[in-house]
Amino acid sequence: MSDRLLDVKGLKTSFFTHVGEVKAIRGVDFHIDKGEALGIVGESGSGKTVTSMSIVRLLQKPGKVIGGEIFFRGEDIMQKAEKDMQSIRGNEISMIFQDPMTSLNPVYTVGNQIVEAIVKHQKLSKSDARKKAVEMLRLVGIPSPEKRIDNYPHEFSGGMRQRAMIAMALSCEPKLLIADEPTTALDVTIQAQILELMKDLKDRLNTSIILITHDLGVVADLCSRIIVMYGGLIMEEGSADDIFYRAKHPYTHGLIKSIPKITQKGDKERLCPIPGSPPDLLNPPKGCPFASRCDSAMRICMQNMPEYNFVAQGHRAACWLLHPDAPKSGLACSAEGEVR
Amino acid sequence: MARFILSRIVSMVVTIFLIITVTFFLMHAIPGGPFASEKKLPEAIEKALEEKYHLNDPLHKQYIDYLLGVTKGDFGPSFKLKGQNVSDIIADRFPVSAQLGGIALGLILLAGIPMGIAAALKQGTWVDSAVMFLAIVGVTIPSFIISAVMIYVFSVQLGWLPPARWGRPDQMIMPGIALAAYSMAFVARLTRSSMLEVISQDYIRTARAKGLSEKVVVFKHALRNALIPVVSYIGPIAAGIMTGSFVIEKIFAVPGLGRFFVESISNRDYTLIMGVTIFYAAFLVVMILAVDIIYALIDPRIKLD
Amino acid sequence: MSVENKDLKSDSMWALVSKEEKDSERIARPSMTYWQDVWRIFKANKVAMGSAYFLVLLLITAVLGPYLSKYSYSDQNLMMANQLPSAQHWFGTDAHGRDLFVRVLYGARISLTVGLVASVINLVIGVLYGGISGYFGGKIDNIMMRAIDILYTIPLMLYVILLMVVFGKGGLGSILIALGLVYWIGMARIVRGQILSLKEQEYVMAAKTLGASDLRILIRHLIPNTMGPIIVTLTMSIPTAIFTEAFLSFIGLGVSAPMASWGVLANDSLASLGIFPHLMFFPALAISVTMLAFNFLGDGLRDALDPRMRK
Amino acid sequence: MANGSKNLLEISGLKKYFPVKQGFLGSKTGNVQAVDDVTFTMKKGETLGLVGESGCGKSTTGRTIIRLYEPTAGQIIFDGQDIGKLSQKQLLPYRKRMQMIFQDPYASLNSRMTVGDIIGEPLDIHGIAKGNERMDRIHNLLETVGLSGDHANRYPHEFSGGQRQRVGIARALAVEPDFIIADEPISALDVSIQAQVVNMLEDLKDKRGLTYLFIAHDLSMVKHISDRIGVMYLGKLVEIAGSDELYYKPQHPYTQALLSAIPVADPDSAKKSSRIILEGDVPSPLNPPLGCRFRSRCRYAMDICKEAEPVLRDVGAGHCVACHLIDR
Amino acid sequence: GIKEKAGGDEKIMRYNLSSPTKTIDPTLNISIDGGIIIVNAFEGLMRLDENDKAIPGMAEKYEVSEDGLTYTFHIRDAQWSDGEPVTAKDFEYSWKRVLDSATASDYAYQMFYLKNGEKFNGKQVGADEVGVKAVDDKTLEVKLEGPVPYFIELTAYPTYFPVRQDVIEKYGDKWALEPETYISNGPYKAVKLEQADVFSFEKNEKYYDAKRVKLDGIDYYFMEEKATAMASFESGYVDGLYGVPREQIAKLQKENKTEFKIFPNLGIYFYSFNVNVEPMNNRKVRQALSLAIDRKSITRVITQGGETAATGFVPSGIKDSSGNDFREIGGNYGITETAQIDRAKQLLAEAGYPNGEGLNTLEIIYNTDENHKKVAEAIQEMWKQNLGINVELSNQEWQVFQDTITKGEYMIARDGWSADYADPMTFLDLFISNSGNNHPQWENAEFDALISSAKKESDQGKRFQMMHQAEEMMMADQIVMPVYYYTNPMMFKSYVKDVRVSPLGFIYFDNADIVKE
Ligand SMILES: Nc1ncnc2c1ncn2[C@@H]1O[C@H](COP(=O)(O)OP(=O)(O)OP(=O)(O)O)[C@@H](O)[C@H]1O
Ligand SMILES: Nc1ncnc2c1ncn2[C@@H]1O[C@H](COP(=O)(O)OP(=O)(O)OP(=O)(O)O)[C@@H](O)[C@H]1O
Ligand SMILES: [Mg+2]
Ligand SMILES: [Mg+2]
Repeated sequence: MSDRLLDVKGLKTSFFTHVGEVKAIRGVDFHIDKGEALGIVGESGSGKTVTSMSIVRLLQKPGKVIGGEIFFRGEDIMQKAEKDMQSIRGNEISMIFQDPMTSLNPVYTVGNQIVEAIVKHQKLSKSDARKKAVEMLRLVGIPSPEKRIDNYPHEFSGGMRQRAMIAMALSCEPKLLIADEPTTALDVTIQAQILELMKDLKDRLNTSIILITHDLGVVADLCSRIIVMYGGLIMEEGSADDIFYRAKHPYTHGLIKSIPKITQKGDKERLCPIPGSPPDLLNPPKGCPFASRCDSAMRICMQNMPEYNFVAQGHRAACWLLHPDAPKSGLACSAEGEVR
Repeated sequence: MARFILSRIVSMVVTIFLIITVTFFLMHAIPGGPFASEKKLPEAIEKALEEKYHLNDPLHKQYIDYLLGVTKGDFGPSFKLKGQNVSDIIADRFPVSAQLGGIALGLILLAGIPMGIAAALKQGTWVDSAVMFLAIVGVTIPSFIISAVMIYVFSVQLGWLPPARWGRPDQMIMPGIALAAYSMAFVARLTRSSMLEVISQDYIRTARAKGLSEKVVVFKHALRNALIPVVSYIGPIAAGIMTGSFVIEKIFAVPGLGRFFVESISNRDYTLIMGVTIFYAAFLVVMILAVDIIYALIDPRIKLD
Repeated sequence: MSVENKDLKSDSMWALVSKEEKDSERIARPSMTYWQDVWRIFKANKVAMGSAYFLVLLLITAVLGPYLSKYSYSDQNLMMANQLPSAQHWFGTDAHGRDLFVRVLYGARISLTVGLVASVINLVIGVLYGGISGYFGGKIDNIMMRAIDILYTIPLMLYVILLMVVFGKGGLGSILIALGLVYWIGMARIVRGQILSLKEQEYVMAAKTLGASDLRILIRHLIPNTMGPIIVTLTMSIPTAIFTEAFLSFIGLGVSAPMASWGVLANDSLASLGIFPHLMFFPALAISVTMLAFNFLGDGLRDALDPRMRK
Repeated sequence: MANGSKNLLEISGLKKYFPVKQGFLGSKTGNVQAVDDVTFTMKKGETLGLVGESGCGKSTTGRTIIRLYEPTAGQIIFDGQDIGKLSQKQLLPYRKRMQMIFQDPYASLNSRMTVGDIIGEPLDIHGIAKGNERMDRIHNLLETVGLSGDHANRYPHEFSGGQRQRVGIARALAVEPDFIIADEPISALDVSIQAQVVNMLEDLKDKRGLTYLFIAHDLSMVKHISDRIGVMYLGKLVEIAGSDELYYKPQHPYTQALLSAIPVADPDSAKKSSRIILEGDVPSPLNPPLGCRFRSRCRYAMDICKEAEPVLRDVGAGHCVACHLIDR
Repeated sequence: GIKEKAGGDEKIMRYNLSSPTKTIDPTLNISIDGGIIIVNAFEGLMRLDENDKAIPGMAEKYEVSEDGLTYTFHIRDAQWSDGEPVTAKDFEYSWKRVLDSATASDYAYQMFYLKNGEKFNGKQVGADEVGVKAVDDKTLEVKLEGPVPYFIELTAYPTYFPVRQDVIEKYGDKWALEPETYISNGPYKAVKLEQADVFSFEKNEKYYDAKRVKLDGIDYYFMEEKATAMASFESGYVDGLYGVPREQIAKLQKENKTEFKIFPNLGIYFYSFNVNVEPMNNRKVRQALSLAIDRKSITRVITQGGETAATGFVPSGIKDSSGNDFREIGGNYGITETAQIDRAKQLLAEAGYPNGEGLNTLEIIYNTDENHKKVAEAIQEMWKQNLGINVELSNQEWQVFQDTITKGEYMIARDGWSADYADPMTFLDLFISNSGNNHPQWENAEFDALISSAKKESDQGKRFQMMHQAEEMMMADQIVMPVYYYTNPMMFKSYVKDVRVSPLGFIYFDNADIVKE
C-alpha cells in the first residue's frame, strides 16, 4: 500500500495525574492516504488533540503513550530518537492549532518564526528563507507580505495570525498537515476564508490533511473521510456521505441532530440535544462510553464495549445495535422521543 | 517615546517633591539634632553652629531654602562630615556602592536565572529540589548571618579571602554574594515558576511542532517570555542594591553610600539624609522607568507611547 | 473484548435500560465540600503536612516548653556563662549564663507572634490597599501607587524613631504598628497587579449586573481569587518580618531585654560567632527550619486552595 | 410574532466610545467607537438575535444596555424609564428585572464560590431570601435548569461546560427578571451541548415570558432561537429583520456574506453552495472608514459609499437595512 | 595604598580605627578617631611624654606669670610639611579660629580658658580682645581668664594644635580632605585620604625631630564592625586594632595572647539616678541600689575588657601635685567591688520598702548597644535577686536617648564620661546645677560653690582638697551609681613596638617601630 502515509494502530495514551490515570485514548486505529483530507470530530474531551499530539510525540508532562504503533511512511514513529522526530516535525508533519492568538510567540516577529522553521529544515540561507517566507505569506493571502513579515503577532488580526500559522506549517511542504480546530476561535467569515485556503492548498500541494474539529459543518466541505471520536475511542468511521447520510452510530446521529437546520423555514422544530455529558476518563465506563447518554442503550451496552461492525467498504461503527442479534429498533431523539 | 519619557519625568518630579517634603518634616520631627552629642555643648556654641547651618531659621523657611537649593542642584554641606558637600559625598560614595551593587546584580542575573531555568526544566528532579532548597535558604537566612559565617570560614579559618575593604577583586567576592543572596534566591524561584508557566503556553507547543531543538525552544522561545516578570522584580530592587546596603557595607567595611546613609540618620545630618533620600528616590524612579523601557524591548506588545 | 456467546443470546442483555439504571452506572466522583477537597489535596502533599505538624509542635513547645523547664528565660548564673550544649543546658548558655534552650523557646513566642501578626497586617492592609487600588484603577490607582512609592522611599529609620518617641517604650504593640506602617507594600503591589487583570473577568461583570457593591465584589470575588500569590508573598515575607523585628528591637522598639526574639538572639550572637558558635547556631537554625516549614506549608496551601489544581 | 404588544426596550442613538489612554498621565489620544448610533426596539416576549464579527460591538451593546458601561450617548428606555442616566443605586431595582448570561462558562463563575453561593448571591444582594428559604430557592433554581439540588455545595470546576452555563442561567433567573441579555451563551460549548442550553432557554422563555437579547456569531443557532435578528458591523447596526426574512432575503452585502460563510453540516449542499469570501479583515474601530464602514470589504462598493454614511431604512415589514444599494 | 598581607620591607603600620572619621581638621574634630590621626600629624606647643607629662613640643620653653594668668611660649625652629616655618602667628590664628563663632567648632569651649574666649565666641568682643597674641614670629603670649593648673597639658590637646592660615583661607573647610592641602607639622604627613577606606601617612621628613620617627608610614583603616576588624587582624591584614570584640577577650586572655593589651583609660561607666522622680528621689533607695550590684561579676563576666569596678566617680590615673592618685586618696565611699546585700536590704527597708515591697517597677533606659544591654540585664537581675525589685529595661536610639536624659525624662539611665583633660575637674563639674551634662538633675548650691572656687584656685593642694570634698558630696548623695572604669583593650601584632596609648584614648605612633624577626 504505497498510498498510505500514516497508519495508527491500537494507540493508547494516558495521563498519569496525581488523582490517577486518565485514559485519554483507549485504542485507536486509523490511517490516512496521500493527498487525502481526514476529519476527526467529537465532543470536547473525546481525545482528538491527544491523538494528534501522540502522533507527533509532543504530549505534555503527565501524558504518555502506553501502547500502539504509529507508522509514518512505513516507519514506526514511536521507535524514533527525539532528534529524528525533530526533523520530522514541521518538515514532514506540520501542525496548526486552535488558538491563533496564543500559538505565535508574542516576542518575535512573524517572519522570524517562519524563517526559523525553514532554516531548520531546508538548509536555506537566512535571506533565502526570508524570501520563501514572504512567498508563503503571499500564498496564504496576506497583503503586502514583504512588509507584514516584520510585524509582531499582536499586529496581526486573528485571521491573519491563523494564516501566518498555516504559512509556517506549509513552509517546508509537509506530507501531512494536522490542523487541530484551526477555525474554532475565528469568526465565520474568517473561518470560511481559512477553509477555502486549506482546500486550495490541498489541491495544489497534494498535502494530506487531518482536520480536527467539533463542528460537523467544518468537515463536511473539506474532508472526504471522517472519524467520529468519543471517550477516547473511535465510534464511527466512514466517508463524508456515510457519516452525514448513512450514520450508524447513535452518537453520530446525536451530533448531527443537535445542529439546527438553518434552511428550515417558519415554525421551528425543537433541537435534539445529546443529554448528559461525556464520561470521566479517570474511571471510564466498562461498556460503551456513550451508553449512559444513549437513548437506545441496552443492558449489554452498559457492560460490554461493542466491536466494530463494517457496514460498508471503509465504513465502520462500534455499536451493539449493529450486532446481528440486536433487536431492530431505530434510533431515537431524546427531546421528543420521536423515532426516525 | 520621548513624550512618554517626558510625562514620566513630570510625575517623577512630583513624586520626588513629595518625598522631599515628607522626609524633611519627619526628620525635623524626631528628637535630636546634628549638634547633639554625648557632651552637651555650651549654648553659645550650639547657637553658633545653628546659625552657621541656618538651623535657627523657622522650619518653613529652611524647607523653602532647601527646595530652592535642590532646584539649583545644591544639596548643601554635610553637617557632620566637615568640609564635604552632600553632592560630593554622593559622587564619591555612590560609585563604590554601584560597583558592589553591580556585582550583586550580576550574581542575581547570572546565577539566579540559570538556577531557576534548570529547576523548571528538571521539574521534580533532584536539581529542582536542590535549587528550591537553596532558594529557601537564601530567603530565610539574613545577609548579616551569611556575611558573618563567610568571614569566619573563608577569612579566619581558611584564609582564602580578605575579610574587609574594597578595591581588589578578591575583596568583592564575599560582599557581592552576601548582598545578592536574598534576591538571587527570589529570582531563582520567580524564574522557575515563570518558566514553568511559559513552557505550557501554546506558542511553545508551536515551536516544538516546528521541529526546533529543545535548546532553541527553551532559550529562544521560552526564556524571553519568562524573563518578563523577572525584569519587573529586579527593577526596583536593583535601585536598592545599587544605592548601597548599610549592613553589608558596614560588615565588609566597604566605603559605599549605604554606610553613610544610616549613620547620617543617627547623626541627624539633615542635609545628608535629605540628599541621599532624594538620590535614592530619583534612582528608584529612574530604574522603574528603565524597567518599563526594557519591558518594551523584550515584549513588543507593550507600547510606550 | 470478547463477549461470551451465551450473554448475547440472553434477551435481557438486549433490553433498553432505564434512565435511573444509566445514572447508577455512572461512576460519580464522591461529592466533597470545598474544604474536604482542600484537605484531601493538602494531606497528599507529604512535605506540606510534615511542615504543618512541625509548626504545630513548635507552637505547643513555645507555649508550654518554658513551663516545663527548670530554667526561666531570665534566670542568670554568671558562673555558668557561655557554656556549650550539655545535658543540663541542651543549647548551652549565653553570656549571662541563661539557658539558651528556654530562651529560644521564648524567642519563638515573640518571633512567631511577630511573623503571624505581620502576616495579618500584610493580609489586611496590603491586600485591601492593593485591592482597592487595582479595582478602582485610574486616578485613584495612580495616587495610591505614588503614595506607596513615597512610603517605600522614605527611610524606615525615620518613622521608626518617630514611633519610638510617640510610644515612649517598645512592647510588641509598637513593633506591630511599625510593621503596619510599611510592611505591606510588597503585598499591595502584588495584589494590585492581580486585581488589575482579574477585574475584567466575566464573573465580576456578573456580580455587577446583579447589583453587587464594589466592596462586595472586591472581598467576595476578587481577593479570594488572588489567594495563590497572596500566600506565596505571605510565606516569603515572614522571615523578613522576623528580621525586621530584630532591627526594630535594635533601634529601640519592641520587647525589652531580657526577653529576646530569635532575630535578636541571632543578632546578638554575631560578635561571638567564632568563639561561641552555639549562640548563633540554635536561633538561626530555629529561624531557618521554621521558615522552611512556612514555605512548604504555603506552597501546599496554595496548591490545595486553588480549585484549578483539582480535577 | 408579538406584534402590537408594547415595547419593553427602546434603544435610540446608543453610542459607546472607549477612550484610548496612553502615556503615564493617561492623556486621551482617541476613541474606540465600539457602538456607534445604534437604534432598535424590543417587544415584550420577543427574542432579538444580534450577530456580527468579533469586535463589531455586540457585547458592548449588551453591556451598555445593562449599564455595565456608561453609555456615551443615546437613550436606553426600559419599560418606559430611561435607565441610561440612573446612578448605580437608582439602578438597583432594575438590576432585578434585567439580567445577563455570559459567554465563558469558566470565566463567568467565580471558582472560589460554591454553586449554591453563586446562585444565592443575587438573593443576598437584593435581600430576596434568607436562611432556609434561600436554600429552597437555590434548590428550586438548580432544578429549573436541570441540575440537582445536591449540587449546591459543589464548586464550578466539578461541572462540565454545559452544566456550568446552566448555573449561570440559574443565577440570572434568581432575581426573576423580565429581560435577559445572553452574550454568546453557547459559543464556548460543544455542539451537542449547545442544543441542551438553547432548548432550556426556549423552555424558560415560554414558561416565564422572558424577553431575550441573544448575542452570537453563529447565525444558524441565532436564527433558530430568534424572532428577529440584527446584524452589526463595526459598531453599526447594518440590517435588522425577522429571522426568516433575513435569512432568505438578506439585503446588505455583509449579511449576505455572513450567511454564505456558515458551514453547513451537509456535504452535498456544502459542495454546491458558493461562498462569498470577504477579503481582508475588519478595519480598526479606532479609525473606521468614512462613509459606509463596510465599503473596504464590499464587493459592490461605489463612490457614494465613500462619501455618505448609509442610514438604516425600512424596506418593508420591519426589515431595515443601511446600504446605499437599497437607496438606489 | 593597598598593602598585601604583611607587606614588604617598608615599615608601614596598618592600624584600624573603630569608625570612619568625620573630619581630621584639628579645629573641628571632636572624635577620638580623628584625634588619633591628628596627634600623629600635628604637634602642639607641648607634647606628652610616656607619663603624660607635658614636655616641649613646638614651644622650646615657656614662662608663666606669678598669678598663673599669662603664659609666654617661645616657638622653636620647626617647619610645616611643606617647608614653611612654624610661627607664633600660626597658633594665634588657629586658636582664634577655634573660638570664632563663624567656624562653629563644637570644641570652642576647650578654649574658653583664654581671656575673653567665651565672649569672643558669643560675639560680645572682637578677635583682638582674645587672650592670645603672637608678639613676634617666635613668641606667643597667652592670657587666661583665671588660673588653669592643667593649661600646659591642654596645649598638647588636638584642639590647640596649629593649622595653616594661608591654606585654610584658600581652601576653606575642604583643606582637610586632600593630602596636598593637609599640611601638618607633626611626625607624619598625609599621602592619601580616602574617606571611610584608608588614610595613608608617611614619615614627615620636615618634622624637627624626624630622627625619632622609625616608621615609614601609617595606614589607617576604618572597619567599624569589630568582628570584621578582628578577622582582618587575625588574617594579617592589619597590625593594630582600636577596640576588641568583647566576646573574644576572655578567650584571648585565656590563651594568654601577647597581642592583646589593655590600656588604662580616664573614663567611667555609671548609671544616673534622676533625683527628681519617685522613688529615685529617696537617697536610701539610690544607695541600696548602688550597694546591691556585684561590680566584679559585671566586669569579669559581662564586659570582660579588663575594666575595674568603680567605687568612686573620678577614675584612677590622675595624680595630684604630690604624685598621689586622686582615687586612692578619695577612697571608696563605702562601695565595694562585690555586692553588700545585707546593707542594701537594710537601706531599702529604711527607705520604706522592705524587701522591695511597695516599690513599683523601676525602669532603666540605655542607648542601643550590645554592651549596655548586657550590663543592664545583669544589673536588672541583681536588683531583682538581691533586693526583690522588678526592673524594666528600655533601649532608645542614641539621639533620642540624649534628648531623654538631658531633659530628665527618665528614672535610671546608663551614663558614661571620658575625660577631656587629665584632671578630676573634667568629671566633677558635670554635676553643677546649670551643667548641660547634669543628667541626675541634681541641684546643690554648696557643690556649685565648691566647684566654682576650685576652678579659680591656683594652689594645687587646696584645689585637690576641694575636689575631693565635691566628690564626697555627690557620692554621699549617690546621684550616680558608678559601675566600672573604662579601659582601652587593643590588639597589636607582637612585632609592633613602642606604641603609646594615652589615658585620654589617643594613640601616639611617633616612637613606634615595627621589628620583624
Ligand atoms: N494534561 C492533561 N492532564 C490530564 N488529563 C488530560 C490532559 N490533557 C488532556 N487530558 C484528558 O484527555 C482527554 C482528551 O483530551 P483532548 O484534549 O484530546 O480532547 P479534545 O477532543 O481535543 O477536546 P477539545 O475539543 O476540548 O479540544 C480529556 O478527557 C482530558 O481531560
Ligand atoms: N473596556 C473596553 N475598553 C476599550 N475598548 C473596548 C472595551 N471593550 C470593548 N472594546 C472594544 O470595542 C470593540 C467592540 O467590542 P465588543 O466586545 O463589543 O465586540 P463583540 O462584538 O462582542 O466581539 P466578540 O465577538 O469578540 O465578543 C472592540 O474593538 C473592542 O476592542
Ligand atoms: Mg482539543
Ligand atoms: Mg463579545
